[in-house]
Amino acid sequence: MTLTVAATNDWLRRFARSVDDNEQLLTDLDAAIGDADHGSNLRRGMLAVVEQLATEPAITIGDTLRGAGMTLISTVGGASGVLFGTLLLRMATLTGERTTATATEVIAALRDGLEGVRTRGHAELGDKTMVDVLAPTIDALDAAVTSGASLADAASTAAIAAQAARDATTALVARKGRASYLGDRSIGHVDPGAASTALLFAALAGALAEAAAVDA
Amino acid sequence: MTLTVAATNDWLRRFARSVDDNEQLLTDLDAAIGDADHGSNLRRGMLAVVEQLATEPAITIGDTLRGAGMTLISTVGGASGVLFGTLLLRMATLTGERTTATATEVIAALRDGLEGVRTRGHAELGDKTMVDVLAPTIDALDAAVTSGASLADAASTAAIAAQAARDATTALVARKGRASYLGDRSIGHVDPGAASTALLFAALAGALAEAAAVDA
Amino acid sequence: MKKLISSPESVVVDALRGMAAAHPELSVDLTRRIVYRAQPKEHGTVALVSGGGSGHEPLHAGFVGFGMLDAACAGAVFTSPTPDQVLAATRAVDRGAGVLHIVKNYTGDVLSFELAAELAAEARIEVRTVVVADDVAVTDSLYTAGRRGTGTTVLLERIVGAAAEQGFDLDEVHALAERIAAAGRSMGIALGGATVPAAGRPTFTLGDDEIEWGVGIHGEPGRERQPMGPAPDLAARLVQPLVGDGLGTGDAIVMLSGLGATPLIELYGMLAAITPLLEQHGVRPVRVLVGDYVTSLDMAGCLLTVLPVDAELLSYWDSPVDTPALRWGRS
Amino acid sequence: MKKLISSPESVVVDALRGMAAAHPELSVDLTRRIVYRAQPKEHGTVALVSGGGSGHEPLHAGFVGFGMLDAACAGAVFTSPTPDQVLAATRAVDRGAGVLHIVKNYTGDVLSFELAAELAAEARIEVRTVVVADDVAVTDSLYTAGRRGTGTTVLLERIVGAAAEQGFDLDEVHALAERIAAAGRSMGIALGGATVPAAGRPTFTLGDDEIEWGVGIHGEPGRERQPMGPAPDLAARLVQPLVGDGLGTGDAIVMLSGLGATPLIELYGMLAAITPLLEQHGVRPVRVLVGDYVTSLDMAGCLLTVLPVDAELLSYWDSPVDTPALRWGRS
Ligand SMILES: Nc1ncnc2c1ncn2[C@@H]1O[C@H](COP(=O)(O)OP(=O)(O)O)[C@@H](O)[C@H]1O
Ligand SMILES: Nc1ncnc2c1ncn2[C@@H]1O[C@H](COP(=O)(O)OP(=O)(O)O)[C@@H](O)[C@H]1O
Ligand SMILES: [Mg+2]
Ligand SMILES: [Mg+2]
Ligand SMILES: [Mg+2]
Ligand SMILES: [Mg+2]
Repeated sequence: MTLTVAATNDWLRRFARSVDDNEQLLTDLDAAIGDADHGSNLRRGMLAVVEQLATEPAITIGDTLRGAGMTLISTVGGASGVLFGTLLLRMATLTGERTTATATEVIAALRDGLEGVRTRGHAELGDKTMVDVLAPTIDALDAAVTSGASLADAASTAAIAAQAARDATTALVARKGRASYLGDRSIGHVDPGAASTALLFAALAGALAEAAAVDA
Repeated sequence: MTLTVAATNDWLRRFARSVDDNEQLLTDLDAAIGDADHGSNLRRGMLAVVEQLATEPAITIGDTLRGAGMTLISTVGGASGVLFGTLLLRMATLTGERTTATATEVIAALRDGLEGVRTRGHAELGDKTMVDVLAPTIDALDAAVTSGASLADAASTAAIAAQAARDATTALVARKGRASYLGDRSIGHVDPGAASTALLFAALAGALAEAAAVDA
Repeated sequence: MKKLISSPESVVVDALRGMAAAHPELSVDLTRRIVYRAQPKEHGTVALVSGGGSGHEPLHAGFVGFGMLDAACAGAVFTSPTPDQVLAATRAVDRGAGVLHIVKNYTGDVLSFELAAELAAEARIEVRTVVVADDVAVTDSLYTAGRRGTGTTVLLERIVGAAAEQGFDLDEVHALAERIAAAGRSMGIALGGATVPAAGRPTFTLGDDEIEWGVGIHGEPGRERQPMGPAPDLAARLVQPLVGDGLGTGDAIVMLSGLGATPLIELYGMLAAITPLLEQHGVRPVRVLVGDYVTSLDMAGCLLTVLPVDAELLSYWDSPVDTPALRWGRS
Repeated sequence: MKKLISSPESVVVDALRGMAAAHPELSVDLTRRIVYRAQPKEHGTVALVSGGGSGHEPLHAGFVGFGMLDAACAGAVFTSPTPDQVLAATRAVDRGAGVLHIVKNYTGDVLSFELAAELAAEARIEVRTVVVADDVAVTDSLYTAGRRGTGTTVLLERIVGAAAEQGFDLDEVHALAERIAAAGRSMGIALGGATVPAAGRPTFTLGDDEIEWGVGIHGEPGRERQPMGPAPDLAARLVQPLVGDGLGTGDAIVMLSGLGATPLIELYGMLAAITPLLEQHGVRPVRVLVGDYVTSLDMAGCLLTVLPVDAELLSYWDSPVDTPALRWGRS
């Protein structure tokens, strides 16, 4: 199976809904080690994305992701706005004019997105940021696809890996973003961007599972 | 028996001690219907009076009371500073060059002091101010002396009357001073200036009882 | 109680020491707790003295300087200054043309300034007094100590200060002051009580859904406990009593002061809700002050003051002023 | 949560509407949330753009005006503005001589201004950026996002704003800005957390005997929870880290800012405790600002900023400035 434009739309909509449902949780995580705005930041951005998907539907995966990325950058503010935006913009470049993308293409796009996030934010693995979910989750997706799973199944494996990776940020000392100011006091808390990134992969798994069910 | 310079000193010292002991109470009363400063106001003033009694002892009752009145006016601030000061200044004028004052002279001096408080503050009986303790207490002192009690005994009767008068302010609506801004909400609280005035008469009773005991 | 202080006893003098450190253009008498201009005004001009309890900063010492006050007497927290202080300030600033006492209408303040004025008269200093009583929350003036003096004091000090600087004589200065005192109106709300350092506890506590409506600036409870509401609703509860109290129309100076613990972002948001309501009632805010001008220690809440003005008053308002808390137009 | 607001969503725009109502000398773009001078500066002079999360008022919009900023971009509460906003502001204020971006060192702000600068370069607008990172509470710069930008921002905007007004070119303006950013130091303490409207709860809560030492301005906990103490003790805990961080000696501009819920009387008292300590270390406060300049919503506490200056910097500082929150010397 492949990622279609419809599934891409569904992915973003599901992510938006899940951010909306988890706004308070994300904000509470950010209150503990940041500035208590991650939930409202991302909610604002994803509401704008959903609005845009409805009013300016795109016909390629690239344009869909580019529109979403630009909207995040121009509506979220905060570190996460530019970084999530960069992730999607870089994915858009790689998926380009396609209306469907194979598992390999999706993985390559995600890797390139991750590279963009790293270049902008200078975060290393272990710095307690969204990178700590992005990197292992993409690896898990890749591994599952390599070992023969369908894209939908691989995405659901990846979503579980994302949750584990999110939880694993609890033990880390933050070295980037606002939480880094806390030093050792950042230990014991989940990174808010890690939590929202886990939601992003759960939404992807959900969208692909639904697409697979419709296909079958 | 008469009021001596020593007893006048003792009266003021006892009042100071009792204000010090009751500072929090007076401030709490003022917090309820005023601005939470009556205890600290009066304490500041009476500490200065005690200091002055020690460093600049006067040889007449008039000078003792005048010194205390001036000190209250110049150190207390607030409505009570000028009013208690006026009470003592007017008493000083009437006791003048005397070194002892008879019961009748003390009563006349107190009445003149009350008159001074009324002229400055324009408070009527029932306005829920120190006047509501001053007036009935002086009447009680006068009645006791008229019916033959010694000054010391009359003062202790008056001190009890003062407590009753203080408590009776609870039911009144304030019409002067800060508490008046509360209108009906001032009902149910003792007037702070009424409470400190009751302490003033308790101190007088104490000083005169001690003087009588020493005399006997 | 949690405050950035050394001790409840030293809080006023400590703050005055801080003022002296921050403002070399002021001269601070720490013993008498009086703040003067370091550069006294010219001989033959009327001087302005105000003062009151501490805890209302920047009122009054923050308004000492060119175009406003000549001296401010600081009382203990929420306690009027003593007559001695007022007399000393009056003597010091008199430049032979008399002194205007600007008094907020509280029994203690009125008594202190009254006594000081009597003593000044004996020393042959001409004193006139204006009593500001602008707080419309107090309605039964007959059955109270009268209205409280709040925000109009600042606007009066500024406008009358300008006139004094321009050489008005004492009668003229006094007449102008009375005119402003009569025209200004204020109304305040609190989201919480104030904690007097010596008392150590808030003067009152409110539930999360309650406000005190019609508070003064001494931590006392207001006219009524009311439910909390959104800004436009609170704005209406501030504006309505002013309008219902014969507030003039036309051009006006508007001051929205925080009471000490209210962030500027909230004050600006409130102002946005207030101005259209004023305009509906024919009041056009032509000059606006937003920030902490008259405070009540750490009280959360705000105080709205409106003063209708004509071109003349506005020209005094706009003339140069140079004080720690109000400054413009002077190079 | 009890705040004078309409709704958590509208709080920033409401405040901007209030600014527009209060300050006709500003021009407020409510859609993009950018505050400009109503009267743009002359062609051929360098323009200054800053911005950041809201909740720090008067920073930044309160410092737009003659002698300081040309535009300020308001983000959501505690959230950096978006690159679009910064780009729009940059385009609007460029007078052909380039634009200086003044950025507080927070990841989101740095990223937004960086992106905006890249886009501005494509539009052939010369942009230089200065990042303020003056908060000495952050020590392990290597293991963090670097020091946070706080109070030095205000002093920098003022001094560099003066130089821009006097016709410095972009390189000179930028060099001056870097010099100030390198010299300024800040340290803050909090007596309580800040309540972000959308979150509805304080970011942290403290016991009556606790403070957060080394807080930033976003409601985040500080470097360490410490016992509360009297003012002179707290003053030492503010001054010591500055001195221990290579703070220069000699003449200095000192700013003691309240964090939003701290009354002026406490700030002045703290200043009285701070100045002798600075003097002991050879720092002479020649200009002092006391009040709310950089805030953190309704946080109780204060932020101390010290910037050593020479005669040249001082002359820029003293030159005319005319903004809502800082004003002097202009008639
Ligand atoms: N340099 C960085 N690289 C990658 N991710 C980062 C970086 N800085 C912050 N983040 C992510 O952004 C999240 C915070 O986002 P958000 O709260 O919306 O923005 P802000 O920190 O500006 O308030 C963090 O939890 C972290 O996952
Ligand atoms: N006009 C008045 N006449 C008589 N007593 C008054 C008057 N106004 C106030 N008082 C007394 O003063 C007391 C308050 O004193 P205090 O708290 O020290 O001064 P302030 O009210 O200025 O804070 C009141 O409780 C009342 O008894
Ligand atoms: Mg955040
Ligand atoms: Mg009182
Ligand atoms: Mg008082
Ligand atoms: Mg943020």
